[in-house]
Amino acid sequence: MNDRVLLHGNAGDAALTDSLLAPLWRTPSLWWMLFVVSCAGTVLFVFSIYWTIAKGIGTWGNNIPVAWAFAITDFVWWIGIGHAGTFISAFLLLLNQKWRGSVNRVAEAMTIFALVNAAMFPLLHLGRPWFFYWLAPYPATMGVWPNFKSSLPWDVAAVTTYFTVSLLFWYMGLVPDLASARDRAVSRARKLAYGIFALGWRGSGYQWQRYRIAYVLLAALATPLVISVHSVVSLDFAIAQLPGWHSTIFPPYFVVGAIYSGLAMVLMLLIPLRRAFHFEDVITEAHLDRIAKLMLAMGLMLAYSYAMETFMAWYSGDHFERYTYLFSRPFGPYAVLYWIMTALNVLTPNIFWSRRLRRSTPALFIASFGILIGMWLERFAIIVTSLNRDFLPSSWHFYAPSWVDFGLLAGSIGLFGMLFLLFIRYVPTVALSEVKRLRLELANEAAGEVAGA
Amino acid sequence: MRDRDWPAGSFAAEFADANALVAAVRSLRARGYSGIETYSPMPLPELDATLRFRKSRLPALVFVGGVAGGAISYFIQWYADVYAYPLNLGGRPVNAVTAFIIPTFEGTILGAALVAFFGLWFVLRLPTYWHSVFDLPGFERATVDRYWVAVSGEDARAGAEVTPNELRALGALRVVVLDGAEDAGAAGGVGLEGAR
Amino acid sequence: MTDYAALFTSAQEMDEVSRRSFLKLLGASMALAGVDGCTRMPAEKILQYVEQPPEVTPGVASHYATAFSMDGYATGLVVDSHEGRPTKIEGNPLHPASLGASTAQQQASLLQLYDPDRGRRIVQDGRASSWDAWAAEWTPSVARSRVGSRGEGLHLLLEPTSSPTVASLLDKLRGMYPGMGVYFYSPAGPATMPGGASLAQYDLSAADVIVCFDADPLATGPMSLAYARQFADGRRHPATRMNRLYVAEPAYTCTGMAADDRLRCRPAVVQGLLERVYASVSHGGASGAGAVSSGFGDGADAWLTNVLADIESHRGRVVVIAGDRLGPQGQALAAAINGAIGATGSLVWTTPSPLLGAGDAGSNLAKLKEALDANAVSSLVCIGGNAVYRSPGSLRLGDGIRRVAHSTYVGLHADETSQASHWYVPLAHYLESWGDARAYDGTLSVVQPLVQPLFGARQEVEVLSALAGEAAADPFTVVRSNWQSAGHAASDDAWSEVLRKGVLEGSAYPRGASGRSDSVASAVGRTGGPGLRPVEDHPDGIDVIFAADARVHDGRFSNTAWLQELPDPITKLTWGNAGLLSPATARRLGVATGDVVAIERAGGSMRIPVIVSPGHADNVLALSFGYGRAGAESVARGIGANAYEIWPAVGTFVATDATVRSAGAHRQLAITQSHWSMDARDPAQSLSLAEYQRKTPAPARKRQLSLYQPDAPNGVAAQQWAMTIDLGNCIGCSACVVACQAENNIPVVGPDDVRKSREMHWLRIDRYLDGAENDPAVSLQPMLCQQCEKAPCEYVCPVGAATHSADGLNEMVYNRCVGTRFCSNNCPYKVRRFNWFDYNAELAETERMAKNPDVTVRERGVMEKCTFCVQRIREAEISSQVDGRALRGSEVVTACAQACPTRAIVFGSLTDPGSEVVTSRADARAYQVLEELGTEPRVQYLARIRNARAAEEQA
Amino acid sequence: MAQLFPRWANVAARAILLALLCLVVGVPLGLMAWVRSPNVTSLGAPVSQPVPFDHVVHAHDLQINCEYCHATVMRTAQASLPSTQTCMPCHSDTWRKSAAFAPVRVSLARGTPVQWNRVNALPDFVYFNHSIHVAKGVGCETCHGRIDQMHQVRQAQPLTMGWCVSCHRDPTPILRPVDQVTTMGWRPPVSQAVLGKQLLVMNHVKAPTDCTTCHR
Repeated sequence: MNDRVLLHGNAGDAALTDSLLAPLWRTPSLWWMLFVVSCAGTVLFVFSIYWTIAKGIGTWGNNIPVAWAFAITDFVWWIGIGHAGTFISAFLLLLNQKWRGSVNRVAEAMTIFALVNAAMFPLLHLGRPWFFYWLAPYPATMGVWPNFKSSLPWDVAAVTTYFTVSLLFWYMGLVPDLASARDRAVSRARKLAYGIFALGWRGSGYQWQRYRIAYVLLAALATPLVISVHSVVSLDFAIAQLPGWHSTIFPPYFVVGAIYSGLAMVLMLLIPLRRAFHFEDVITEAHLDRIAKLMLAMGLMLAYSYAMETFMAWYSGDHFERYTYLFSRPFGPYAVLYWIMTALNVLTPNIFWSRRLRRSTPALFIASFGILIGMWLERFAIIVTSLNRDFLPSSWHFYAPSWVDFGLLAGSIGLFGMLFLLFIRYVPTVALSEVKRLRLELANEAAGEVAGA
Repeated sequence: MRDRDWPAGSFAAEFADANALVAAVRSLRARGYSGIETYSPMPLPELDATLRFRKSRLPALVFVGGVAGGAISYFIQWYADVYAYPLNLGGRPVNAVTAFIIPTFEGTILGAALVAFFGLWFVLRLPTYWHSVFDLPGFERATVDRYWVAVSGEDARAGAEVTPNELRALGALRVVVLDGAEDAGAAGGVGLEGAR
Repeated sequence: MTDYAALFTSAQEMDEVSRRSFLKLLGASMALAGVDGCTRMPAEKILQYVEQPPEVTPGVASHYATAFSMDGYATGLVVDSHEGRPTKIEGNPLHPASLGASTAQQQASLLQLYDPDRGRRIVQDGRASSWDAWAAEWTPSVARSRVGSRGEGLHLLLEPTSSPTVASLLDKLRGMYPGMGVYFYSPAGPATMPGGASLAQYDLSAADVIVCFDADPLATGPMSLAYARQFADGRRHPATRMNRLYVAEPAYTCTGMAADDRLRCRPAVVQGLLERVYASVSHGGASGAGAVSSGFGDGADAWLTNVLADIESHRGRVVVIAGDRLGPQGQALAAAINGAIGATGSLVWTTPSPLLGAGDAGSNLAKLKEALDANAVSSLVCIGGNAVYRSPGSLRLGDGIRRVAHSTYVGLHADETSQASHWYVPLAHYLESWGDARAYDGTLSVVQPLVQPLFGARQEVEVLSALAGEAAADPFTVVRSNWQSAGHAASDDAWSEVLRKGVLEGSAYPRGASGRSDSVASAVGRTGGPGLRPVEDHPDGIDVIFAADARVHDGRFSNTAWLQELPDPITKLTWGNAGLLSPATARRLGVATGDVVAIERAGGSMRIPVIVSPGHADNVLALSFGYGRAGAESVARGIGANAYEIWPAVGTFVATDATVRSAGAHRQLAITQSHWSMDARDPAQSLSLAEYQRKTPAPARKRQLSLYQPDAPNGVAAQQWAMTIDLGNCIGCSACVVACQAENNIPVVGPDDVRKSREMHWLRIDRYLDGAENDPAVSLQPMLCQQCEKAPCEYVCPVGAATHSADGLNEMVYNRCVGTRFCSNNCPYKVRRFNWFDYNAELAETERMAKNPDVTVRERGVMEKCTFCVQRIREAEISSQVDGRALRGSEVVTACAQACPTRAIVFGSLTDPGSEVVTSRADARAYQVLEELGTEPRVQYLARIRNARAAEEQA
Repeated sequence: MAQLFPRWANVAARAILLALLCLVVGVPLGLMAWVRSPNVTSLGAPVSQPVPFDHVVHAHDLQINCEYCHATVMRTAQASLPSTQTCMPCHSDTWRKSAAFAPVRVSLARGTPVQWNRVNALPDFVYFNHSIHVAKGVGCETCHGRIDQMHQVRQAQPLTMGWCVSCHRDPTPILRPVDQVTTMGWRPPVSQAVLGKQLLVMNHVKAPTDCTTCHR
């Protein structure tokens, strides 16, 4: 039973609260180091963006036929990462998985920051970003409107909705904890700051009761988004007739991949976090174990998807499909990346059959890192290796990224890191009330068992 | 009477842990108290029955919000692509229902979610930055590890002689009598939600 | 000037100017030109073209007939002009060398007019000078003192010319300087050959069999447009008539790509085969019976056997053509063969050469070189031609000219020759000049200017008159009076008629008799023409062969960006030249495409990257002239390698004494097509004649099964535009590509972006090579927007910038485009282009003047693609509506269709019964590319027929 | 525990939230209103010209036909501005000496055109053609307003794409007999509803709404 324990130690609620709010009051030097690094990354991001907008998309490696490349790969990658948050908090809430309480805040925050990045790439990707608002339906003097038969307006709708709902969900979950922070803060400034965002929360029975209703409702609404968002993203490709894109398997395949990469990112954030701020009591091996199991499941589903799309390409008998899946990807100009991708995404998760590795933080950390790379490569494979050799051999051409492409990718990671560091520095990183509630229930359970015994 | 600015002569008692509070509230109720409200750092579903909240209208509102969101988004698409400027795009039909489903779905979710979020704050009348319970000594621990119960001074059953003793008997660490004087003419923004 | 009429135009112009943003700069460029446009335009002298093409709204663009000369021969053109700016060049249907078509170079000569690098001022020894100062130094009274009593110190070097006016001016000069030397030179022109006094003329349309020995009649030479048309007419409707084309050549030419039976072989083998053919036809009929042994290997035997058999079976309807590389002996042999097989008279005849000094060995560059070496030249005037760069490096012509005390170079650019001369005088472009010229068949045309010289340059006539002491002579008067004195178009009406039509009717030379058989005796027996050693002498030696480049010719267009970026018809190489090698030879030398080889000859050496070209003859390295420039031209400088450096001698196009080895370096070439096999996808279909005759026309195509019930919100229009492209008649000359670029303001992106596959051409010519690497089947396919009825690009555009019009056009709305590029991803033909940068930002003001005001200049970040020249369609619609008549589909011609020499591209409306687009759809050759995708293209292709005798025998 | 916020904070907070709401809704609405305002469409602003040419005098008082000056309007895309010489027949004596007429005299003497200021400007990617509109019975007045009542010409219509398309969708309300296009203040003899439909058929008016009708 011990290995299932979701909470260690039995310090009082006050002690627990303080230990979980500790990051808000004192900053380890490690934080500063990481912060400086991620700020540097952000600067690179900003400069790459400036360069792109000042000179044009030509500063990237894109060409005809490969009109989409790095930026869209990054976009899909970040969106995918953004899936774990809602999955963990909303999905598991509905499934009444108590263990989510320790990790959902981090996951949600990660979701939001990932989406901030993701949302930026389609905009940058436009040839004339200053006209981005033409994708929104509004009564223009031109009298023309967006075309809702295209999957790109769907994308706009899906991503904005997902971002909004995630943000609302995150904030709603935060309010009681912000109140705790308000009441725990020492400096008046902090008190006021948290006080303002806590909206004057008092924790009255009535507030809690209505709050629970609303929170579950929001969770129930967010859950279908987990499925829909990446399904819609996948339609950006699936509604095209390009071999390698035009595939009915895409929506589930993308969703699985998204959650897969998202969980990997969650682990990459949680593992250092619990170490740095001694959250081991709250974020226990049991949590990591569960996430690892989820990743294993997702990884297997993904492997199945790979197998299926390849099989279907062969089974279709279509020359172009077969060429893309059976030749261009495995043996074409990008074959190396393809095989690295397959190895990372298909083989890596199988280490999680071992219970020991599921609980070994180094193993989890390295595996997650590998999977994140693998998932980026998967999107690259889907986009670039489909485009660079399509129907007419005359238009086939190799694609090579420019420094700006790499700058944007690295920079977005920097921005993500910066936002996340600020988050753990200023926002309660663990859902206090939920953990306390969990403690109470576990305690009562134990008491009950004792009584029963 | 629930969680408004408390009238003069109301009582508030602090408890050390959740189970004590739950027990106390249940017994108060058993003794016929009605104007009761609790304050806790965590939700206490156990007390839902005891405190007899009115059924929430939020789910209904959210449903309406969802329907409205969906309707609006389909209408926008229909207006834009079918009515305002129909175009022949790749020989596809102008009223492409199959295609319009997706933004409609997203609109539904968005509408519902917005209602659920803002609806909650409206129902709870938040933000409310000033509230009389914040005057209670040591109330700052109500969001950390202490559990409060408040009994309205207007409750027929309440009385300065009996109530504090009863609360202490139930294990209250301390009982405070809310001094109504400063509450005179309390900001009326807070309504009488959830009365029986 | 106080001319009210001119004021009127000018006011209109200012209105027009303020109307188009890119024309705002026109104001500036007019300032640069001196005064505003109208006063620069000699309005009182030029007249409108009589047969105004119907697709143009009267009053918007005007059309003027003029003539373009290359290597001395004229091609008649019709030039569109907007508010006094020439904006587009078309062929003159009335001119025998054009027949309404035009070449890529003629199209691009428009941009050459506006080239900002053109010389802008007269320079003496690096110091700015003036026309008067120059004229003062060269006026007879002054010049005599230094050129001797008979003027033997004075030498003139001109480009080959057929201009009667120039001739008369030269006579005038000879009157003053009886001893002066006059030389005509251009590297690619046959004029420099002795015996060039009479020219062979062909009528390919009547020929059943055409046998080309290293000749490229369809795409090079002064009559290529006419020959291409004739060739195409012989196979336009294969069901009724299908000619057969044999080619034996070392390196692919457009003619070779169009051949039904092609043999790759070394130049000496070509010569040998020609002799074998002569041998067998000269004594009685060709031994058509049974196989022949040529002694050049099996491939050659088979080819020769087929040729002889066909000569036998088609007597009188066979033409044999020998290329310049074979030299005069080769020409003579071909003439003799034609005589022997009864082609002479009907299919082949001769005319006197219209070139001045044709056949006169005394007017060769070599003679000038002798004079220079003998220091017999005190004064030298070179007009055009940049001979210093374009002559064999071993000639060291530059050093010779530097030694001349008084030298002048009159040229379009300050180039290598001007660097060697004391004086430089900017030469006016032909679109800025008065003059006249004869076509290959002698037809006489007037060259009339469309604008006054933009950079204050001087016309050839002015310069020659100045040498004769008349520095102030008005070119128009000189030409006009010369015509009058010559008795051409004496009356003003007749003159106007010539200006209107662009040709002097009946001025073609009469057909001469057989010609040249006299010299055959001398030719036969001797093996090898100039520089042709028999193969057995050096079996493993590498023949280096030279030719004018298909794009920049001999270098005269090397500063014209449209041509620099035009993919080479054979290699699809842009921005540079390369040495072509066969796969086997490349393996032997250990080089691959892009690797640099070093070529050494006694005469000199050079380094150049190679391209491995399937179907290329082994042990042959093919080079093209025109690159590796060192002049003041910013576009050309540093592009490619200079093949003149190792060019053995004028008139010799083969060097057998070169050593070639890998130089160990590699360059990334800017090639637009990286994959050359069709990979069993068969976008460019072909079949044998027998298969075609068996094939029945496909039944009218039913709509693809579709989940959608398509409805047309904009209704259905009276016209339904469509195009048919006959792959059997596409020879890959690429005139359409440049015509499209000129018509639609398509920007040039430069070599770096071409390497990144970002070229902007709306119309490209795909070239596929399938089958054996030594004898591949070549497929050419003009690929442009297919104007799909179910366009995949349209429904994916989020802002509706790609839409479908009621008349079946796939519309691209630049000003709505936000640049998601989804349309390109979803286009199976990849014909959409994206403005990766602001490609129009760096344009010089003059270059902006070349823009077509009827087409939007696209900004950075928007997609663009072929529009079926919608601006022409809409203008035709409007003009017909204004005139209150119905529009006929045949009234509209797209730029590509108009330029195409073979009429392989046909445009029209599907609602126009009997029109060629409609009838062609019923042809059994008709198909649509990637039909199975259900895109329902409006562009239809006719499969190419490979009419090889072998296939016929199998059938 | 002491109150963290003063009592008025409750009201203040609600007020601020309300303000934010107004901003979120108001800003887009404001922008949409602004782009439709004359500041953007430059509707109705009189444009001063180098020569104080008065259309009321010429078009109304003297009843000079539009075509006399805008000569190519029936044949080509541009209506075109008159050449200086167009003014001469009448102005050879009248107004010759006046200062206002100086630019014309200069233009005549120097051979440089008078630089008029554009009143009705379209973007460069719009290819408007006067001749076809006139040929189909769209009056000058329809787009340019009562020129004969403008001392200084001003833009009479917004010239937005929406405005163009509205007519192309249904031209009947503005169609008039072709011989009446230059008439100012023309009134339909019968009800426009009836006449418009007749003219639509009679003159084969198409008025397409394809994108390439105007954008090429």
